[in-house]
Order: sequence, then C-alpha cells, then structure tokens
Amino acid sequence: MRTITYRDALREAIREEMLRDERIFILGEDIAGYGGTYAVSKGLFEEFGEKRVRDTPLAEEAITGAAIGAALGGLRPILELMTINFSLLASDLLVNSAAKFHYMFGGQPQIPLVVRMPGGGGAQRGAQHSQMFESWYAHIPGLKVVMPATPYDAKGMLKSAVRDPNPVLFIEHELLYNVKGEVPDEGVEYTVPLDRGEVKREGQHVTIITFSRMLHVTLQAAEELAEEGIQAEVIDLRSIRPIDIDLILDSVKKTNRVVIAEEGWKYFGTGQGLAALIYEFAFDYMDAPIQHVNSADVPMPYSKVLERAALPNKSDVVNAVKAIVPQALVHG
Amino acid sequence: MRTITYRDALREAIREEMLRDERIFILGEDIAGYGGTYAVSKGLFEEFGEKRVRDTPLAEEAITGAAIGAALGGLRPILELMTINFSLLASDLLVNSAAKFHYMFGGQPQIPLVVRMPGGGGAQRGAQHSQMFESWYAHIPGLKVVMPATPYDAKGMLKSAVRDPNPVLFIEHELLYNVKGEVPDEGVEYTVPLDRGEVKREGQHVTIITFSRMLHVTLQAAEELAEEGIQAEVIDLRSIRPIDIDLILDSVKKTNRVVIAEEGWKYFGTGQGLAALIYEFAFDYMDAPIQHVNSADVPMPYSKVLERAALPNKSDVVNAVKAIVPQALVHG
Amino acid sequence: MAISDLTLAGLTRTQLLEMHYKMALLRRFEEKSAEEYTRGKIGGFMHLYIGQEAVGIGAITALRADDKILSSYREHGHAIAKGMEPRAVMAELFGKITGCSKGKGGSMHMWSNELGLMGGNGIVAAQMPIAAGVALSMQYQGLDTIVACFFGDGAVDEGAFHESLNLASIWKLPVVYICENNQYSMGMAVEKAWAVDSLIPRAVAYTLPGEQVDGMDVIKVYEAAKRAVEHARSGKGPSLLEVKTYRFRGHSMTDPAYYRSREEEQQWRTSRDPIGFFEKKLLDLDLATQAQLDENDARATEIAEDAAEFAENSPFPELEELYTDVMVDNSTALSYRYEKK
Amino acid sequence: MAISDLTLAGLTRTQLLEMHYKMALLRRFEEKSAEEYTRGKIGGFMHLYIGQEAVGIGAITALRADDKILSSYREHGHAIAKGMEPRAVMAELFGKITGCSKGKGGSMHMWSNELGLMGGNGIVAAQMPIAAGVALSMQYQGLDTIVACFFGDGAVDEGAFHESLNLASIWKLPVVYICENNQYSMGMAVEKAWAVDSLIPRAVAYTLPGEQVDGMDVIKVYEAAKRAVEHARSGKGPSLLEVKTYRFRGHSMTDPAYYRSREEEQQWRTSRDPIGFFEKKLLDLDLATQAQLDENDARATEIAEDAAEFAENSPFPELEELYTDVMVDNSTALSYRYEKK
Ligand SMILES: Cc1ncc(C[n+]2csc(CCOP(=O)(O)OP(=O)(O)O)c2C)c(N)n1
Ligand SMILES: Cc1ncc(C[n+]2csc(CCOP(=O)(O)OP(=O)(O)O)c2C)c(N)n1
Ligand SMILES: [Mg+2]
Ligand SMILES: [Mg+2]
Repeated sequence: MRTITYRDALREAIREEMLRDERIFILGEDIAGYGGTYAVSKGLFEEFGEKRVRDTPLAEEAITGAAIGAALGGLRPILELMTINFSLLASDLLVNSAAKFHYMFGGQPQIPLVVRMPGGGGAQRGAQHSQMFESWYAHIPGLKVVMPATPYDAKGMLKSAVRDPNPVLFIEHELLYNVKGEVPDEGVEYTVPLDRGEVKREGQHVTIITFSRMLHVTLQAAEELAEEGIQAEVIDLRSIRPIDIDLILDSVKKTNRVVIAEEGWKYFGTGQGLAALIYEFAFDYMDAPIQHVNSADVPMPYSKVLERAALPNKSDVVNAVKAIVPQALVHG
Repeated sequence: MRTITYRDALREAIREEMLRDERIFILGEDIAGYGGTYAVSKGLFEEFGEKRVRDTPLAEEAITGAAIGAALGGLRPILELMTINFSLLASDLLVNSAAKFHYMFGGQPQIPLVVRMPGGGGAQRGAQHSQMFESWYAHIPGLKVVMPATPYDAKGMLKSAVRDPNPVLFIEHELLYNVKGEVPDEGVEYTVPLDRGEVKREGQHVTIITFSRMLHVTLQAAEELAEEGIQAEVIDLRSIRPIDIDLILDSVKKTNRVVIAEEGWKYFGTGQGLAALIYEFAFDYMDAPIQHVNSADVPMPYSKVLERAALPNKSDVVNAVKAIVPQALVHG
Repeated sequence: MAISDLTLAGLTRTQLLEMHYKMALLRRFEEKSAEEYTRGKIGGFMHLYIGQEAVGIGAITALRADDKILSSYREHGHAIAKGMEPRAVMAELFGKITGCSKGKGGSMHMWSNELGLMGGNGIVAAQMPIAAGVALSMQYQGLDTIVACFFGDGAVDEGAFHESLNLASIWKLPVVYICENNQYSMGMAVEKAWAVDSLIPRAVAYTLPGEQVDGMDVIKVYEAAKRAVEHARSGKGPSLLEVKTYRFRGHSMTDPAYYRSREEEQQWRTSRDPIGFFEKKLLDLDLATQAQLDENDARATEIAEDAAEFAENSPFPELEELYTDVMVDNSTALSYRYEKK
Repeated sequence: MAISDLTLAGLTRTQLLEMHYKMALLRRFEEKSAEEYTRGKIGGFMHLYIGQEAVGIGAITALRADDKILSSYREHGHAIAKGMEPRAVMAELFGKITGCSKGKGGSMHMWSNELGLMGGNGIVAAQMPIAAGVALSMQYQGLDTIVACFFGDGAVDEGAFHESLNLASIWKLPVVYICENNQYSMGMAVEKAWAVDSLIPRAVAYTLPGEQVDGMDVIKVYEAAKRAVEHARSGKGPSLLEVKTYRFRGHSMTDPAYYRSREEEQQWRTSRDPIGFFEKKLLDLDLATQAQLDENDARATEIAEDAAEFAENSPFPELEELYTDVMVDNSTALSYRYEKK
C-alpha cells in the first residue's frame, strides 16, 4: 500500500487501462496540453501522444456525441467534461442517446463510454460552478452513476467503469483531488465494483449514508459523536445508480435510525430518493424520521461567509444525528 | 361555466393575457404558421401578427436564451419548447442562467419568463419522445414548476405564470390537450395560484397524491375503489415547486396512508422526493409504507403492447391502495 | 465490371436498374406503410420519405457495404437503401418482435450492426456529432471505411450542426454530411430559418468542400456523393452536401401541411418526381425498357405487400422484453434485486 | 463639441485622455485585484483582463450610456468601462455586501441595471443567445438602443454561437457580437480549435457584416465598433467583430500557462502593449503630454488602492442574505413555510 492523492489514483487507473487496451483513449477540453483542468491527465499526453489523448474545442455536444459515436465504433472513450455544470449542454446526448440506444435499438448497439466530471462547491466558484447533478442522471434508466470518495475507490471504480459495457457517469468532486488515501502498489491489480456501497465505519446507534466529499465530513462527525458515546455506522454509497439497497437495509435494520448527508440540494435530490427507498423496504424498522443534511436550497453564493453557511458541515451532521438518537439509547 | 378542452383553455389564457399586456409575446418552433405542434397557438398568429407570435428556427439554446434576454429587457415572453424532451438542449440556459440570475446578481435582474412544454408518453412515440423531466427542474432553486391537469387549472395557472415575476416552467402533457372540463365563461376573469395543490376528491381511507395526466387515471381508480368501500382522497399537486406541503399533511394526518401516482420514472423522481417530505413532516402519522405507482424503470418502448405495460394504469393505482388499506379499516 | 457496358456515371445497366428498383421499392413500401398507419397497424410518429428517394438511393449507392450511415427519424428509406429487409422494417413499424429493433424502436429508431445502419435519431441533429465519433473510430483504427450522415435542413439550425462540422474538419474525419434540404422543417420554410440561401458559405465556414446537388436526379446525387466519399476514404476529411429535394407528403402522418399550397405540392409531384425523372432518363437513353421498369415496380409492390403480411403475422414482443436491453449487463437501479412493476 | 478640436477618429482630446485614463484604470485595478487575490482577500476563479484593455475601452466608448452590454466571466474590464464604480467591483471580488452583486456573484457575475451591465456569465457562450433576446426587447419596444455582446475565441466553438448568430441575423436584431480573440481558450490555441483562420467566413455564413480588428489599437477598435453600432442602431441588424488581442496573464489566477512560451508572452507584453501603444500615439501626435499620461496613471493607481481599501473596510453580507433573492416574490420550495438549514 502507498498513500497517494485522489488525483493520482485516477491518473493511474487511466494510464494502466490505456496500457492494457489500445481501444481506450481520452478526450476533453484542455486535457492534453494543459494537463487537465484539475491535472488528472497530467503527463498522459506526453506518454501516449495526440491520438489517444485528445484536446477538443469548447463544444460539449460535439465531444459527447463524438465519444458516444467512438464507443459505438468499437473504441472505449473516456470523456472528461471539465465540470458537471457544463454537462447540461451535453445532457441531451447523455440522456436521449447514450442511455437509450441499447434499449431502443433492441439490444444491438453497446456504448462502453466513461464520462468523467467533477462537481461540487466549496471553492467560492459561485452559482454556476458549484453544483451536483448526480440525481438528475441517476433518475435515468440506461445510465450508471458512480461517485467514489477515496483514492482507493476512485482507482478501482474507474477501472471498472472503463471495462463496463454501458455508459458510466463517473462523478468526481473538485475538493477531492488533493485528498490522500491508501492505494495498492502500482502493478497490484484490483478493481472496485460499480454497484456496491461500503460501510466505512461501523456503529450501532445510527446509520449515516453519504457519498463523495461528504464522506470525509461525515467521518469527522462520527469521530466527534463517538466522543459522546454515539456510535454511527457510516455507509459510503459510492454508486448512485445502481444503488446498493441491501447493504443499506442491513445497516438500517440494525440501527433503526438514518441520517443522509449529501452536498446537493434537498428537494427531489439523491437523499430524498434514498429516504423514500429505505422507508419502502424498511418501514417497520424505522424508529425515527430520516434526517437530511444538504446544502441550502439556494444557488451557491460566492461570498465565503455565505458559501460556508450554504454548505453542509460537520456540525450539521452531528446535530442531525443527535436529533434522532436519544441519550437513553446511548447511555442506557 | 362552459366545457372546453385543455388545449382551448391554454389558448384562451394566452390570448386574454396578450390582449391585456402588450409586453407579452409567444415564440417557439412552428407556433405561428403551423399553429403549434399541438395546435395550442392556433389562430394567434392571424390575430396578433408576427411581432407577437414568432416562429423560430430549430435552435433550443438560441430561442431559450432569447426568451430569457427578452424578459431581462422588460418583455414577458411565453416560450413554447415543442416537447420537454427537447428542453435538455436548453437545460443549461434554464438552470444556469434563468434560475440563477436574480440570486447571483444580488436581486437586480428579474426574469418573468414562462416556458410551456408538454411531456409524457402513451402515444407510442418511443424512448426519446415520451419523458417527464419535472423532477429535474423542480430540484433547482430559482425555478417554479407547475403541471396543471384540468382545463380550469390550465387556464388559471397559465395566467398566473404569465403574471409571475419569476421563470416558470409550465409542463403540459401530450395526452391532456383533448381532455375537456368546465371553465368559467370567456371574460370571467380568474386565476389559479402557482403554489397550491387541490383536493380533487375527498376520502378518509387513503390519500392518493398525483399530478398531470395521472390525475385522471387516479380519479377513475378512486371510483373503482369506492365501489369496494374504499374512500380515497385524491390530491392534485398542480405545482411541483413550490410544493403545497401543508395541504398534503392535512390529508395524510387524516388518512395515515399514502399512494403517490405519477407517470415518470421512480428512482430520484418526484414521487420519491414527495414521499421523503411526507415522512419527514408526518412520520408519526404514517400507518403504512407509502406506495409508489410509476412507469417501468426503462426507456419507453415503441410497441403498443410494451408501452401499455410500461405506463402506470388504473389497476396499478387500485392495487397500490389495496396493498395498504386493510379490509378491516373499510368495513370495520 | 467491364468498361464496355459502362453507361451512366460509370454505372452498369444492372446497377442502374437496381437503383430504379430500390427507388420504386422505397416508394411502394412507404405507400404501404401509410396505408397500414391509417388502418391503425402502425402508431406513434411516422415520417415518410416519399419524394426524397433519389437522395437515399443515390448517396448510399456511392457507399461500400462496410461503410456506415446515420440518419434522423425519417429513416425508412435509408434503412432499406442500406440493405435492410423490408420485412424487418415493416415489422418494426408494427411493433413486432421480428422488427429490426425488436419493436422497441419503431419508425424513428432502426438499427443493424451487420448493415452498418446506425439509427434513427429522434432528436434533430443529434446524429451529427455521433457520426463524427463513428468516423473517429474508423480513423483511429486505421480502417478505410467512412460514414455518411443524413440530416434535414432544420438540423442545420441546431448548435450540433456547427459543433460537429468544426470538430470533423479539424480532426479530418472520414464522414460525409448530407443535408436533405426538402425546403421545410415541419412548417418552417427553409428560407425563413436560414440566414443564408445555400449551405456553400457554411461549408466554407468550416473549410470543407461543399456542393449543392439536385436531389431529384439520382445520378447527380450519386456522382456528388461519390466525390465526397472518395474524398473521405482517401483521408482528406469530411465534406458537406446540400441536396435539394422535397417531401411529397406532410411532415408526419398527422400533418395536413397547411403551411404550403396544394399547387406547390402538385408542381413538385408532377414535374419533379425523382422516380419519373429517372425512368424518363433511362428510357430516353435506351438504358432500360418500359417492361423492365414496370417489372421493377411490380416487384416493389409485391415486396411491400409481403413485408406488411409478414409484419401482420409476426408476434408482438413478450412482456418480458419490457425489461431486457436496458443495460448490457442487465444491471438495474437496485443492485442485487430487479424491481419490476 | 466644436469641429475644431477634433483629433483622432472624431474624438476630442478630452475623450482621448479619458480613454487613456480608463485603460490605465483597468490595468491598475486588475493588478491590484491580483495582489489581493494572492493575499487571500479574493477567492474562487478570477480571470484578468490585462492586455485586452483596448478592446473593452475602444468598443464601449462607441456605445451610448443607455446601450447594454453582456460579457463572459472575464468581465471586470467591461464593468468598469461601462461605468461601474471600481469600489463596487472590488467589493464584489471581496464578497462584501457593498459589491455590485451584494457579494453573491463574485468575479464572474457582475450586474447593474442603471449602467446596462447585464452580467457576467460563467457558461462559455451563454451570453450570446441572451444578448439576442435583450436586443429583441429593444427592437420590439421600438427603442434605438443596442446591445454589445463580448465573448472569447473559445465561445466560437459552442453551438450557442451558431444558433445565436443565425437568429440575430434572420430577425435583424440590434446587437454587435464582439469576439475577443486572445488566441487561447484556457490552454487551447485558437488555430487548433477553429476550422477557419478568421471569423470573416463565419460572418458570411450568417450574411452578417464581419470585420477583423487589431485589438491592441484602441482607436481601431473604437472605429470598427462605431461602424457596427451605427449599423445596429439604424436598424440594419447585427454584425460580428473579431478583435485580435492577447491576455498577458494566465487564463485565471491559478494558471501557470505552460501551454505557451515565456518568449511569446514577453513579445506581446513588450511590443504590443495596448496602453504603451496608445500613449506613444498620443505623444507622437501631440495629443497629450507625458505629464497628463503620468497623472492619469497616478489617478488610476490611487482609485484602485481606494477601491481595495473600500472593499477591505466593507462588511460581509449578513447570513440572512443567504436566503434572499432566490425568487422575486420570496416564494420557496415549500409553500406556506420557509425551510432554512
Ligand atoms: C431538438 C429537437 N427539436 C425539435 C424536434 C421536433 N421536430 C421533429 S422533426 C422536426 C423538423 C425537422 O426538420 P428537418 O431537419 O428539415 O428534417 P425533415 O423533417 O424535413 O426531414 C422537428 C422540429 C426534435 N425532434 N428535436
Ligand atoms: C460551457 C463551458 N465549457 C467550459 C467551461 C470552462 N471554461 C471556462 S473559461 C474557458 C475558456 C474560454 O476561452 P475563451 O472563450 O477564448 O475566453 P477567454 O477565457 O480567452 O477570455 C473554459 C473552457 C465553461 N465555463 N463553460
Ligand atoms: Mg426539412
Ligand atoms: Mg480566448
């Protein structure tokens, strides 16, 4: 094991897969000469050349369509959309073409496509550059949507995504790239499945379900709660579609209490969808209403004082847990 | 009162508002010469001329941006996007500009814009032409999203939408245009608010929450249930954002049982968001898990036998209700 | 083929007769589809190709069997021209399991990996960037196949048109973009929608070879397509063809076409019919006898009838089909369990 | 103004000196912003306009006060040129309530109804269709005001560019589209991204008047803009200007600009600096004295300092501001109740 950043883990996954399979290439805005807006593809242009590391014009529709077409033509493109905020310009091609072709053409075409894009706020980038749209895409049958939170999962899931025969939206977070974590030594081959969540911390008093950057905030909250005797079980969804429902239910049936901590907006978002699912399958096990931790229901403000207030933080998670975990339960 | 179609109700609203306010104009693909794909704007070109009834090229980004700009410039555009399926091409402008300008520019600009578009399946139009994306847009702070189901509400809410100072997405349904209903005589001025649901049928055994075309399916189901002694209260949401939570809670606290019937996909959709909200505010009142009625979680197939199987129907609603309403409750 | 029996545009009499037969087949097939639509056997949207046959047949005759094509929702013609069995097309229209998309696609969504027919896209212009990508895959793999992408005059107004041509041009992709300018996008007359009166300046705006072609003359279409195809195959990159044509019917089965005059339609139907025009040419040049043409037409009618009968007698998909083909690996929204309604 | 003191391009000495002052102000203001950014007073993305001053000043000088402008995220220059108080701009960068967007917008999102500054859009090219709409509102209301829309060379690659120019052209909208071709879109060199080497053929593709202008010569920019503005104001419709310029700094504060050589940058900074060029011209033609220019620069530096001080001493928004301005009528996701975190 080594300790490397989320960014390096992603680059290793891309590089190792490109060495393994000639059909894999990457394309996107500023991924070659610039090395990628978040430096994920740094050095790959120098190593693989312009055929397999392709800078594109600013044309989200064209590059997304081109990636879909290349996949239909037998290649395995990894498309980087600079941020998920700009994916709205490509949403038609992702939803009306990539997600539907296999079905509407009777199972004939396959689209082994990976679309990498970071989302999220926290860097004062303002309303248009701080969003999470995973629930939009997870609503669509025909797509897979994954959001790894650790370097280990990032590398393992990106490899699985590249090998997957379906279109996979691989959603990163702008504030995760510098996060460090343990990853097997180079050459030690491993993958992480695209349909399994993971218990990142065990506990019996409450289940906190989270994903992406909020996993780290949640783990800190769990530490703080532990000091007060509250043992929180932390589940990292990792994949939003498909969703690992049984892993969640196992935990919920043990703790009977749930907090969902996510960065996106609350209404008609991922957390509400998840809560509805839990109630549907574990209604009788729920001892308290599920608590939601989200960003404020407003466009993200620029000013740091307002942005800080808008984003969910550790104490939001702690308070949400305390709201449903009675003292008695802990000390009784 | 007269009995007119949903289509005519919409046209009357547009026409009366255009007569009232010079700043109001309509634009869209084939709304003038063609009279509108669903004939909603039929005759308006002849009456108001090309300045106020504007045919546009096939360019969803340009016409949506133009409508936003016209609103910023002091006009009150009603944009028709031929169907909500094509709104994905305009989603960036709707979400990143229309929904955010008022906030991110410190409250200075206002965008009094109405975007009319039908969604939905049931006419064998296949995977790309049978979708409901209301939950996508209702997830976004800064937008209003309404979906009237009756001619009365359609006329009254369209008038309110046109007079509203915010961007309003007015979502119709391709199979509602020919639906008839009572509407006050022409000249009798009325409006329906954009933030109020309505109890369309009273009952005490279960609350069925629905909207758009599914309201009519649900009312039929309620009739069938009544024959078996089950009195269902049917709530027509009418507005998805803002959502009339207290109306819903009042009913839920009375019936303690909820079925949500919608045409869209289940996961991370409107119904799940609504269910999560209900549990959040009425956890202790819920005697049974909320039941969901949706389309199958697949792209819409063309073949009529498959499409029929994919869409939610009367018996789906009836069965969902029976699953949570015990005989005892009814006959006891 | 021996030089000796070259006749028109380097095509043998056999090839010319075959082209005539295919045009007749498209015509008869569409007439039959219209009939079945009115009988309620076909649902949803159906966009007929009648009047535009010379474009599909002329252009696709210029392709190799292993080249690929992409089209819009108005694709029956392209599908059959590329070699799709009329039976499979009609069965798809009927929503039967024997259809080329198992009945899941319908009129707008037809596909065949073997024939290189890559859909049928219902989103105007969406096929354009995808076509660029398919062409990229050929260039990337060093293949000498090329892509032909068909789209309408309305698609020209979409941003995808611009983004795709620019990308195809800078990457020198082996793709031929063929605009079937049938003068209308639904009810919108092209001269009202375009800020230019021809696509030539648009081709120049992407440094692409551009040509305007009479779409009612199948030979002219064939020759222009041939040039563009060779250009692409020889690695010189994409080109843009504006093929002027006219749809004899409404936009779709439900369109009464009030936005244009009956005179205008008559004018085109009578004086510019691509099949009549081609037949006259073949006869004038003694390249075919009336008997041969009649026989082609009779065969076409027969095949169209047969296709309808086949479709009629084919079974609908089993309800299980509703849940197949969503994902290649049959994964679903919920891992571990498959939720069906 | 009396004809007598006409000097350059019909501008009075006073006007010329004012233009010089504004260019100096943009430069000093940006330098100050960069300083404050490094001090951590400013966050998020910040895109400097340094090197492009002649474009904003030249073009906006050609506008009337009641004309409107739209721009991209690289808008400090346009904001100040249109008359925005440097204090309000700097305070916005600091995220203070005294900022022109109450601190909610930041560097990329500045607005003023009074001044006709209509943002600051962070989505590349999104301002282009919106500008067409603003122009439509003027045409619709019979006003004689016009819109100037600034965008970069990268925006040209987006579908919105194409759709907007076509719409503006067929509707003859009073808008001037000004492409600030600074040679790069982030790290992408324009010659790699465009399938053409100039925007002239693109203008032709929409039957628009198009002009290429030296963006380092404020007078040339002013004259070209003047022509385009008059064209629009007189009801003749839109036009497209390609203004060739160069950004002296990286794309944003965090960009080391490895994709271009230091030599190339030096070359531009030393030999093509728009302010130095303008000063030389003014001196050579005896239109200003070195003392006047120095005084302008000193004043500019002072104002920039003052703006920073004002921003520094201004309060941050109250937390209540988080929930204001979401909707005009303060409606929220839940009717009847306002849910706050
Ligand atoms: C993005 C998008 N916008 C609108 C539509 C609705 N629509 C379907 S076909 C059509 C007309 C297209 O005209 P054209 O491109 O000329 O092709 P034609 O029908 O003439 O073959 C329109 C507007 C659509 N399918 N997709
Ligand atoms: C639709 C979209 N794609 C990508 C980005 C990320 N991005 C921000 S600025 C920029 C470069 C734009 O270059 P150009 O248009 O030349 O303007 P300049 O920065 O040179 O002023 C890019 C790619 C974005 N903001 N929006
Ligand atoms: Mg057409
Ligand atoms: Mg640039």
